[in-house]
Parts: sequence; C-alpha cells; structure tokens
Amino acid sequence: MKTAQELNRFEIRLSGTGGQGIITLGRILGGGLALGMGYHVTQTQSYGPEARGGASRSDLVVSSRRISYPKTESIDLLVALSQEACYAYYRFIKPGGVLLVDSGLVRQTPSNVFLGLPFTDLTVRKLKVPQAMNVVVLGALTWLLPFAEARVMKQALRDSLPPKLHELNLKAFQLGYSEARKAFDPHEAWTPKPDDDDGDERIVL
Amino acid sequence: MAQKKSKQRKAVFALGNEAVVEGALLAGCSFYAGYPITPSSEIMEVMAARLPRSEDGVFIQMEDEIASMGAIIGASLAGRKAMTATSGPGFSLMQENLGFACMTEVPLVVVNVMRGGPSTGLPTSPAQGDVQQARWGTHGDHPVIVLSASDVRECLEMTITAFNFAEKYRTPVILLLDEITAHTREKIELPEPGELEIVGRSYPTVPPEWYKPYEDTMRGVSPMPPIGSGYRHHVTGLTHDVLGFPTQRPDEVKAIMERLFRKIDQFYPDIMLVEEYMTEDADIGVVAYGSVARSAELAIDMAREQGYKAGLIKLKTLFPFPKPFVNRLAARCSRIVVPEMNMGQMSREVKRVAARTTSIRTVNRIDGQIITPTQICKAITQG
Amino acid sequence: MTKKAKGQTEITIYPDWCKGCGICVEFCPAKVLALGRDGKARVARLDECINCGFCERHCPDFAIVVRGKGRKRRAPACAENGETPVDKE
Amino acid sequence: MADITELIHDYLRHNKKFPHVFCAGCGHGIVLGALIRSIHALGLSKDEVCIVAGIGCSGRIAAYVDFNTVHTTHGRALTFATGIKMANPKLKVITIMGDGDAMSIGGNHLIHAARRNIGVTALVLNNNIYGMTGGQCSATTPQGATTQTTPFGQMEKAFDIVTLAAAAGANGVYRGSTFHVNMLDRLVATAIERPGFNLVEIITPCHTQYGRKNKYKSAVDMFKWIKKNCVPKEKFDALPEADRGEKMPIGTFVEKDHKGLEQLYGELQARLNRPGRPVAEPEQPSAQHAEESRNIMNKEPK
Repeated sequence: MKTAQELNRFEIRLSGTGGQGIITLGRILGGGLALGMGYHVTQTQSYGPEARGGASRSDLVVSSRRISYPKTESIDLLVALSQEACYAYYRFIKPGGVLLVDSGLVRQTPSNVFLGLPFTDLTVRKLKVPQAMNVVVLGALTWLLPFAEARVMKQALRDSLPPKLHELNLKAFQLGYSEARKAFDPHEAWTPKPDDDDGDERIVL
Repeated sequence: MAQKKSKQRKAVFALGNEAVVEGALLAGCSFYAGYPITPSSEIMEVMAARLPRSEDGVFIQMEDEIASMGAIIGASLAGRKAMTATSGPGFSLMQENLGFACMTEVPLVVVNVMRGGPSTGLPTSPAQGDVQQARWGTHGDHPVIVLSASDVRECLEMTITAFNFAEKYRTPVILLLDEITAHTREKIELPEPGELEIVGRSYPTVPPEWYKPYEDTMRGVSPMPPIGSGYRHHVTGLTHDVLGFPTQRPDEVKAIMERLFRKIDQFYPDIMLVEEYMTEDADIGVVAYGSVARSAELAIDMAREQGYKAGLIKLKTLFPFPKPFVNRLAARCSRIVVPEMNMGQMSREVKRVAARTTSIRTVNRIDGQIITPTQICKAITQG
Repeated sequence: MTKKAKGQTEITIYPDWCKGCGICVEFCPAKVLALGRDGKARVARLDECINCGFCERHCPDFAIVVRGKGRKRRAPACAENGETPVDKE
Repeated sequence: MADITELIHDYLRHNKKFPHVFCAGCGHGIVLGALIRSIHALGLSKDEVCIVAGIGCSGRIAAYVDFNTVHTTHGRALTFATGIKMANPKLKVITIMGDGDAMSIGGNHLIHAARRNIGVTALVLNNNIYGMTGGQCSATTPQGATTQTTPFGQMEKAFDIVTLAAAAGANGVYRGSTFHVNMLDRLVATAIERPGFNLVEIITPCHTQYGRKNKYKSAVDMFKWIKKNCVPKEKFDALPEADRGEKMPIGTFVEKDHKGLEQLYGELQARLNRPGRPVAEPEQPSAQHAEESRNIMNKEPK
C-alpha cells in the first residue's frame, strides 16, 4: 500500500492521437488524485483542431500545495501513445523525468531511456476492445506513480463511467496494472539516471 | 471519491465551465438560453442536462447569440434569474441587447469565455481581448459591472457574485473568463444550499396603481415585479420617465441616466473585489486577472526566491476598475507590471490611475499562449 | 343583410383624438359623417345612422363612439374586473 | 353592436398621452383595436397578456395598451417573447412587429420561432415600407414600387410572409387586412387562442411613406386599394390566374395542431422529475460526452 507523499508540482503530460481516450484518461487520473488521494490537481488539455486526428494531449499538475500556474512547465512524466506525440513533447521532459510509451506504436524514441508497454496490442489481444486502451494505461500509471493507489483509481474509474462499463474497465485497469508490475520497478524509474546513454535499455516486452 | 456522506460537502473534479454552471444553479439561475461557441460550449451542454431535471429550470438553444440575449432578458422580465454564456464573436452579437438590458435595468448574467480574435481568430486558444469590449461594447454611455475568475473555485464563486450583483443593482453583469480558466479541471467543494448569501429580486411593496417602475430610491434601484404579477408596466429601451413611458424631455432623460450611473457609483466599495498576494512589503507590484493571475502568482514566488519583494493584486472585479487598490499599490512600488493576453487593455486602466505615481511595464501576448511565470518574473526582476 | 333601423343612435366624436383621416366619412354606408371645417370628423346626418359599427371599428384613433339612443356610458367591462366579457357578435 | 370604442378605451393606458403618435389614417390604430377586441372576446385578463413589440411604428403600439408591455430592440421581439413564454407559459404572449422588423432584421428569429413552434402569437403589420425611418424600401415592398431607397423602382422581389411562415413550420398562418376588420378580429382571436406559433400578417396602409410615392395620396386611397385587392382566400382561389393581378388572398392558410414548445418542455420536465424516478448523476455524462465527441468527431469550432 502506497502512502500519500509530499509533492511540489509533479507534472504529467498524457499525449497521443485523437480518439485514444487521452482526455478521459486525464480526467479519471486527475479526479482520482484530487478527490481520492487529496492532492491539488489541475488538468488542462488541448482543444480544437489540434485535438483532431493529430496530437491530443492532457496535462496534469499534481501538488500537495495550492497550484498557482495550472499549465505544465517541465514535465516529470510524459506518456506518449503515438510516434508524433513522442517527438512533439519529448523535449519538454525535465532532467530525470520519465518517458512512458506504447512500445507497439512508438517505434523510435528520442532516447534509449524510457519505459514501454505495447498498450494497444495488449488491449486488443487480451480484451478485444481497443477503446479500453486508455484504462489499461491508467492501470499501468497507477503502478508506476508512487502516489497513486489502485483502490482509489478503481473508484475513480467507477465514479466516472456508467455502471454497464464497470466490469470491462476494471478488467482493463487490472491488465495494465499487472503488466506494469511485471515490467517496471517504480523505485528505479524515479531514481534519476546520471547518464542517458549508458546503454542500459529497459525496453520491456 | 465524490463524498456522498450527507455531512461532508460534495467535491467534484470539474472544469471551470462546469463550475460556472454549479455556481449559477446555486445562485438560483433557472433560465438559460444560448448558442454554442467554443470555448464556452460546456456551460451550455451541462445546463442542457441539468435545468430540465430541476423543478422549474428552463433551457433553450436559440438560433444565435442575439436571440439568446433577447430570450434571457425576456425570462428575467418574467421573474427568472437568467444567464447565457458565449465567446468573443457571440459576445459582439449580444451587445445591442446588452444595452437594452442596461437601459431597462434587467438583471442577468453573461459569461464570456474569451478566445483569440479578432473575428474567428483563435477559437480554441486563450486570450483576454474582450476586456474593453465588455466595458464599452454597447452603444451609449452607461456603467457596467465586469467580473473575472482565475481558477475553477473562483468560477463558481464569481458566478454567484455575478448573480448577486445583477439582482442587487438591477443590471446585467458580465463574467469574463479565458479559455484556460474555463478548460482547467480542478477539485472544488460544492457549498450546501443555504451556506451562501444569495440575493433575490426586490418586489414592489405598494399596490399596482401606485407602483412606478423606474422611481428613484435611496439605493437608486427600483423594485421589479415579474410580468404577469399584476403590475402592468411598460418596458422600453427608449429613455423613459419614472412610469416607463418614452420621454425626450431633457430633465427626465438626465434624471434616469444619472440614476443609472449613481446606482453603481455609490456602491464601489461593495463591487470592487480584489485579492492581494504578498503586497504588504512589496516594492514591485503586479496587477493581473484571469488565468494570467495564476502565472503571476508563481512569478511572485520565483521573484521572491531571487530576493525581489514582489506582490500581486489579482483583479476579480475589472469594472468598475478597482482604482483605490491599484493606487495604494502604486504608491509603494517603484514599478507595476501588468501582464495580460492582449496588447494592453487593462494596463490602460492601470496607467490611467497610476502612471503619475510609478512606472508601468506591460507584458503582452496575443499568440494564443498563456503568459508564463518566467515571462512575468523577468519583467519583475529585470531593471 | 337585414335592413337596419335608422336613427336609433347617438354619436360622439372626440375632436382632440380625431386626426381627420376621413376613413369614416368615406366608407360610412349611410353617409352620416362629414369632415368639418377644422378637418375633424363631425356628425352630419345622425338620423341616417344604421348602427353598423364600421366607423368605430375603422377609426384608428378610437375617437368615435356610437351608442344606442339614451344609453349611458356603461361601466368598464374588462375581464379583470370580474365581469363577464360582453359578447360583441 | 355598440361598445366597440368604449371597450377599447377600457384597455388603453389612462396615464398615456392620446391621440397616439400614428399618422392620420394609419392602420396601426385599427390593428390595436382588433387586438383589444380579440383579447376581450377570449375573456383574458389584462395581467395574463404580454405584448412584445419590436422597433418601428408598430413597436409604439405597445405603450398605449394596458397589458404587460415590452418594447424591445429592432427585429428581436420574438426572441424576448420566446424567453417570456418559456419562463412563464401561463402568459399569452403576443408580438407586434412590422414588416421590416419581422422580415428583414428579424427574419431569422421569425423562421426559428415558427420552426420551434413556441406558443407565441405574431402579428406582422405589413405596410410594405420602413415608415418610422422615413420611407425606405422593405423586404415586402412590391417590385416596381418607388421608395426613398428605390427612387428608380424596386428591383427585388417581395417576401410572401404567409408562404414563408408556413414553410418554416408555423402552427397557424393567417392574413387579414385593416379594412376587413370583422375578419381581422376573428383571425387575431384564433391566433391567440391556438397552441404553438401562430402568425397573422396584417395588410395595413402607410400612405405617408408608401402611398404618397405610389399613387395613393391619402389614407382613404390606400383603404380603397386594400378593399379592392384583399379578397377572401376562397374567392381568390376561384379566380382565374389572369384576373388575380395585384389581388391577395386573406383568411386562414395553415392550421395545424402541434403542441407548443413550452408545452413539450413542460411534459419533459414532468417526466424527468416524476417522483420515484432514479436521480441520475447529473453533471458527469454530458460533459464527458462533450469532451469525447470533441476529440473524436471533426467538430468545427465556430
């Protein structure tokens, strides 16, 4: 069981393609952290033409204190679910920040230091419902983020989806959570690496 | 999650636009007419889902923004607390009827979620370009109350304030948001009904035959009966006498116009709302509003870390311009920085009251991007 | 149309309200009315009036009142006063 | 037969100056009379009637009559009326508009009021001209007519108000004239009484601005023109095409029995608020849907 920890502007960017459910993912993750974990959270997102077909994104700032500036400045965690999004936002990751990609869709990462799971493939293969991919990511993020609790996130999921979708989405959440548990070590992930190019690849699956 | 226990206040993770709806409903709004336009549309969408579910709430989508304003004025005349929400181009279309509401003293709330302009401009990007339009948009000369909100909690609070001012002063009130504030999600706790001060409409206290719809009172605001309640008076956008009938007599015109100003003027201390951050010992001031005020707050922290004594006045009331607060800040500061997402609409007001006291530096941006804390910090710290 | 009895009416014209448009004079089927020297309508041949109601209905200024002979001005008959509205037809 | 004028006097505002502002022989006064008689015949109380007028000569009618009266902005009367009716469906809301009001600047509001079938009665006083602003051509000025802004004759075609309102879906569409007052009384009363959106086009003369420039020197000339050319619809329909000329039909054109919007809305509300009905989580679904659809669909922001 994780315990709430002191955060000072932890910035997350969720990015990908329109239709992947990025905005919903942001809302559920933010809602869980704000209402369930008691953090201050601001969630902003890209709107309009930018959000169509091309890159879609949702930004979260998580903090133990009141958040003044609601947008992200230097990203602690970038989740890139498309190649374009990975290219577009990689440069905003702060030193020591983490990149998490859909390793099925993001073939080229700008750095060797990243975490990856083939979220889309997993979802299609195991759940047969590609739309649930964002919740698989949510499960993985819940494992990865030291301050997110699975119990709380599942509740957030239930609270923001109609009852008839609960079963499927909780399954998706569990899939992401357990796959991430097999693949990632959160402690290691959040320990700053001295050198990006030490050849220590941590590509998983 | 959302605490469902009766004792605890319900918390939601809401968009600024959704918080506006919560505030409006808490304030007693029971009528919404609108026309969809980005980035204000969520207000309308949530209203469409909420109002029909309440006992007497009315939602109607009109054919354009002109019609939306007409409909809410009509509804307000019929006794409802009414509002509409729009963005730049729609706000322009509302101006004529907004003037009608000023002249006929119809309480209502217009929310304008500002986006990049002119014209279709940047429909999905933030801007603060409608500040002076809110002040001077309609024809003729009249006072206005323009409020603004910088975060989601304020969206809720200022919407309630807007309704309260509208009823108290029998006037339309404009709430200016920007795309960032409207589209930011944050946790807000919903106050319980009864927890807040809600101003209702004042009704006549005399029989219909003795009622004068535009009679001067101590407060300058006359009571307002709903249509259909037995007080059959005439409402017209023409200058009118105390009975509401058109008049061109200079003495009668002067009286009504002066009263329109006086009913706002004499309550400045009640209407001018600001929040101060670290101003007690500040020698560099920042005046900001809307989402930019949040950047400014972080910029103050950054500047303080570097040893600069900076302080912020966040304007929650834009008009009437909170002159006394800015004056006080100007008197103690060697410089006032005014960051805004336009080419200097509010800084005009700051200059008007403080240019002789101190130097004023503007930070402007019209590329559809928020002004970052770093930008503002630079303006604070650099010679 | 049944033949109407003539001369059963009294006609009042309010000169302050009459603007002298001449509609009543032109279209009165019995030629009861005429325009006076002041340009206002006046009753020229009261006995010819058949009480058809044309002038009253067509006076844009509500300046002509036609009453049955000897009838007083009746009390207001608006529904708000609790009276049954008068059936006009 | 008596009581026609005295009845009208009972409904006028006694603290308002008479005679009214209209020109001698203007049909607007006759319309006001017809309106009062219709309301009286329906047994409505003054308090339950709300008159909403636009801008122009016709807009001034509102001030004289002792109902709830609102004199709005140019062309927008129907929007105010929509708000009033939705806010208080018990009111009988009647709009008075001129042809400039209803057909030009407010044309969009007219077709949408008809489409949404809001329970408002619209009286369109058609005098073929902008009277108050000095006699400029309007959307109903006949082709060939001379006005201040068509000194060489109007080239554009005139709107047919009745056909337009019918096409837009009005529940009731009528045309009357200020000469055929008995029929006008009947049409206006019907239009007020029936549910949904009902429109009466009223042919009314403006000799000052229109007639003067188009061979009708006086009010009387104009009324003669109306008398000759407004023929009951049945008669008009029986006329051979060649004999129709300037003539226009008056009477009833459309009568449908659809429920008014305010009625449908009331029923929806009653359904949603029926006791025992589970209260749905209100705020979430719509906002969520909105966000998603914004992302997935190619929704062009305005």
